[in-house]
Amino acid sequence: MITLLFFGPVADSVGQRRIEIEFSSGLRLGILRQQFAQDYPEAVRWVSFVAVNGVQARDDDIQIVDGSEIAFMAKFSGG
Amino acid sequence: MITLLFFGPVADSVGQRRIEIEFSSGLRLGILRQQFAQDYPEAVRWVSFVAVNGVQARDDDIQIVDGSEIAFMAKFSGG
Amino acid sequence: MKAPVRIQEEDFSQDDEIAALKLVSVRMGGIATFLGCARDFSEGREVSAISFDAYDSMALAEMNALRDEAIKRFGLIDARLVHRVGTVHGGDNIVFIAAGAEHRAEAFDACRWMIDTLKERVPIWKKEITPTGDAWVVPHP
Amino acid sequence: MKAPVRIQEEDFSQDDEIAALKLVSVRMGGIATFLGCARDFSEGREVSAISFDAYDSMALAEMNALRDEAIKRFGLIDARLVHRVGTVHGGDNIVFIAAGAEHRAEAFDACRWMIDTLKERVPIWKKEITPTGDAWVVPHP
Repeated sequence: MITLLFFGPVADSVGQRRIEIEFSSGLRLGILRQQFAQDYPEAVRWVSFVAVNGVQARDDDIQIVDGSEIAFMAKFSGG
Repeated sequence: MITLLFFGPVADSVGQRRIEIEFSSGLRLGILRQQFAQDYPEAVRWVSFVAVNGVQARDDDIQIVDGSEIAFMAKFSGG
Repeated sequence: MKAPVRIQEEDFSQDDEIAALKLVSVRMGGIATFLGCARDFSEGREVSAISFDAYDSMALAEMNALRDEAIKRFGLIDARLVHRVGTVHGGDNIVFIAAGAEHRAEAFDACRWMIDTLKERVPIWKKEITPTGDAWVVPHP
Repeated sequence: MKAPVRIQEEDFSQDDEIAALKLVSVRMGGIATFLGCARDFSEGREVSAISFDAYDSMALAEMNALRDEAIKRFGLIDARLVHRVGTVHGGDNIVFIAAGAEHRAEAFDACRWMIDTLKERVPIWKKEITPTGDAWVVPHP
């Protein structure tokens, strides 16, 4: 399983804080991104960063391993 | 009367924190300075600033009025 | 003793944080702190409350990395960072950062760098609750 | 409520000072503080205690003038300055400065300016008490 995590404005727009999806071998970040944009066209407008297992990831070619946590994140506004 | 005030290293060197002296008309800051340097040659080495009634005074021509408080001060080292 | 880096709902005490910071060494001559507070007004709008959401595990890791980097980069003796989540009201504390160094210049530079960098790197989001509705804050680039 | 500018023998609480500062306005978004502490070591010498002497009336007037100038110059909402006199030991608080502003940049700039300027303008003198004798501190130019 892969867990998609949403916070703040992204969570509000998606209407959920986490979604679990089936893992399929050969999964890359870019595929998850595209799927997310297709499923949540409103939410994706907020997204500025993606983190894979708590580390920011910019490369769509990153291979996603089973059990990963992918966070789609808006610009940070803490502090 | 004129009150001379000493603090910190100047007070330690003079051996007193205040000295009262007679007022004489026409008294100027320069005269007090000279007198102090003559009476306390050790203490005067510490002195970097003079204040007249709580305000720094650099001009030796300043006229001293009766009842004034003159502070002979070392470089500040607070904070 | 509380951890030097924390994300928490409850308020914190500056006295406690400073006491914990000082325990590290009596060679600390200067401590610079920054306290961010909730304002009742933001860019012309009245704000009733501010609500914070965080990606807790990542935010904590980033804040710890910030602390390590600040200590190394500015030669600090120690540093602490606390950020609140949940809902706060006008005047309430939001974030506290303390930098302790031998001398004040490093403490000031490090404290400022930590709050500036926290805003850039730490996954926390702020929503302003106003009489006319709620709005997530989008930082200016 | 304690005065915003004080010279005193007793210790102070950051929590109390910050609470007093915040009372002025809920429009204060950033508070920068500086806390100066006694170190047990100075320029290679072990220091057992530090003793402070002040020209109280002039020092208080200069600190009040500093506060007024900082508020005006940096657009602060408020500021507080407390300096201890008498004898303090390693780790003890010496001086506390807090600057509250709408935004953090002004708060940091003002806090730093106040401690830098306090050292230049306020008639207070420091004596280091060491195992090998006492020495008044002469600041480097």
